[in-house]
Amino acid sequence: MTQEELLIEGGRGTDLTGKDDDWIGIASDLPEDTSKLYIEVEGWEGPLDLLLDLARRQKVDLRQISILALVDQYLTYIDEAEALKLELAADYLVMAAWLAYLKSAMLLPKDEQEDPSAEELALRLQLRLARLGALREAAARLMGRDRIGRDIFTRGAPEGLRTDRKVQWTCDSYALIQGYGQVKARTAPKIYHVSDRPVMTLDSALERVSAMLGVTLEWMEIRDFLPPHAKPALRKSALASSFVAMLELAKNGQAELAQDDCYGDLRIRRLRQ
Amino acid sequence: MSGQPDDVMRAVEATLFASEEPLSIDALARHLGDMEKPAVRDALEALAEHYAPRGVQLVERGKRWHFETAPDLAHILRREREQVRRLSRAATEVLAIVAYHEPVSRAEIEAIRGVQTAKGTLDVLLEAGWIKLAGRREVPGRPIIYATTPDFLDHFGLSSRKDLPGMDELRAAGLLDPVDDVFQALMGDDEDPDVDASEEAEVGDSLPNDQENATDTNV
Amino acid sequence: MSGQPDDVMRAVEATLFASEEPLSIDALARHLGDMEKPAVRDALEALAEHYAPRGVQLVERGKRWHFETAPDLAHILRREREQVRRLSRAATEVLAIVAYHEPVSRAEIEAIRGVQTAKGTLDVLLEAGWIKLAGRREVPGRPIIYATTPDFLDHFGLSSRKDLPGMDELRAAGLLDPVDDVFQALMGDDEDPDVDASEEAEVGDSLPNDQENATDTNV
Repeated sequence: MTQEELLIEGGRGTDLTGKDDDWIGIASDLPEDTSKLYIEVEGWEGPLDLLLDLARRQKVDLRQISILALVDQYLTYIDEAEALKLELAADYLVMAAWLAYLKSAMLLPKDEQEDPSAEELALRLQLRLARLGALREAAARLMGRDRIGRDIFTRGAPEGLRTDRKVQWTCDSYALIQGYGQVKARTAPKIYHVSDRPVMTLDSALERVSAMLGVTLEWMEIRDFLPPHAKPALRKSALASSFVAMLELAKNGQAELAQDDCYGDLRIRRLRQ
Repeated sequence: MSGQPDDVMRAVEATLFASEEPLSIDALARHLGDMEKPAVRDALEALAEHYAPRGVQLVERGKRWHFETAPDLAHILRREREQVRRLSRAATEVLAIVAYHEPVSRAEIEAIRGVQTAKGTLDVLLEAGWIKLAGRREVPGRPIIYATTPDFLDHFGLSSRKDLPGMDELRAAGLLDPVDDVFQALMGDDEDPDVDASEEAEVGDSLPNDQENATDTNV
Repeated sequence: MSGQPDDVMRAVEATLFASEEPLSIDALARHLGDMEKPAVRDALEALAEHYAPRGVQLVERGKRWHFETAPDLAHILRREREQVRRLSRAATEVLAIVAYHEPVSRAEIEAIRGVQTAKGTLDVLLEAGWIKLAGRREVPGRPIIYATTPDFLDHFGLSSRKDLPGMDELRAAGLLDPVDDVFQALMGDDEDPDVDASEEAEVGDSLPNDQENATDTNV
């Protein structure tokens, strides 16, 4: 398509009535009482829709339309809307600005045009309109098909199908008896035994450590105080009690403690009084 | 009559098919644009004959006509699917309690189980046909009491409830061993002094089946 | 096929007559007690043939079968109070775009229409059961994509999307090029100052075809 072709047709009158003529689907309801132009604006499904409708008014194949005429029609339309101080949605104005740019580009000599060329932009617009137009036709044909509930009917009073799920429960006697056993076992009174564990009390540890410290002025290691043949449980208890006893003696000023490093040997020595 | 249907037959057929209720000849004639009634009647009879051997039939009931599924195929409309399901553990316990203690009320079942019993659990047992309502206990509140059914004995192969093993036999079988012992034995832990008894019972409660079965083979 | 119906045919016929919704071969086979699917298919085909000249017909819509009144009887049956959902013009267009281009994202729908789509428009179509969410497109932003449902095909009497009016012509004219191209174009195309760049680039993509088949688009 050449630029000359784009320019063939002059602007036709902008007919703003009967915009829904081509629409054979189900049209949206329009308010009737406001100004006519306003109704028109409300009725469009966006600027592309308006452009498509304007293009259709040229009564030629969408491929043959004059883009320049179309641009003029659109801009005239927007001007009129503005003259009536109607608020136009921003996207209509964006489209107007873009079309104005397109128009000025188209009027430039070809070699002064930027890339992409006006011709290319116009062609794209045309294709875009063709695409929307074709889809709209298809939509109308779709809506015009024989539709269930309007032209075609399914059975008015179907009996309906039902699948009743019947559960067949099963359980074996072992599970039954075991279940009972578990209930009984779970709820049977329980008897708790508290076992008497060997411990070294703090008092006896204090006594023991004091007594053993009394015989020497040398450093002694904590383990020296533990009963030599004790079982592990008693040994643990003795270690804890002896440690507390040592702290007690140190606090009372009867002994001093030393530990060279962390977790190192813990030593104790009687203080001379 | 197996030839091609004529226009009236097709119209009557479609109208009756789409109608939400049976239609009289009058109503059909009116609906079809004041058609002659005899023509409608003829069409109905031809259609009824045509449908006679089919899965759907055209029938007249109280002077009104409609399509319905052939009587011999009525079972198709409502199909039963059997589904075998194992009784849940809770339901098994409740069933066992009813069997050993019947008749019992729900409150008594809960007291024996030591846990609340969902309404659905008893429903399942009622649905299975293993327990039944056995009247009310004449105490304040008159609670419903439950007992087992002959189907219960049947399903479990018992000739009477006396066949259920007694407490001594349960004990001998190790089925009365406290669950916490079982648990400890399972865990190989006989030393831990700190675990609180109630916790152990709970843990025992939620033991998966395979572990329980494992202990059973030990006894 | 005008002979007597066999048992499978009768059962399939009765089941479909009684069903409140279209049934797939799978569902039919299952309902009829796990019947062999080829047997069900054979029965369906024989029934469809039998019913073809009648006032009621057996049709397949999106792999589901149901009986419906013959289209040529619409003038007799058409009901005064319209039972068909009225769609706004916007909803009609969006439905058509989803049907012809599926799956599509909302942005793609908007690119074709050149206008934003009100939230309620898609909701109406979703609620009607004619479109459904069909996952997300694996591109940045992971937009939700929409597709039509079997109910859509059913309502508009389409066996499959291939039956959409003008589908072949639109495709031949390059007017249904994959919308994925839009995205690639969108990523690469930053030249356009005003109008949605993706849209133009996409239209540009379909240039050669369009011109060859220019007349086809004006169906």
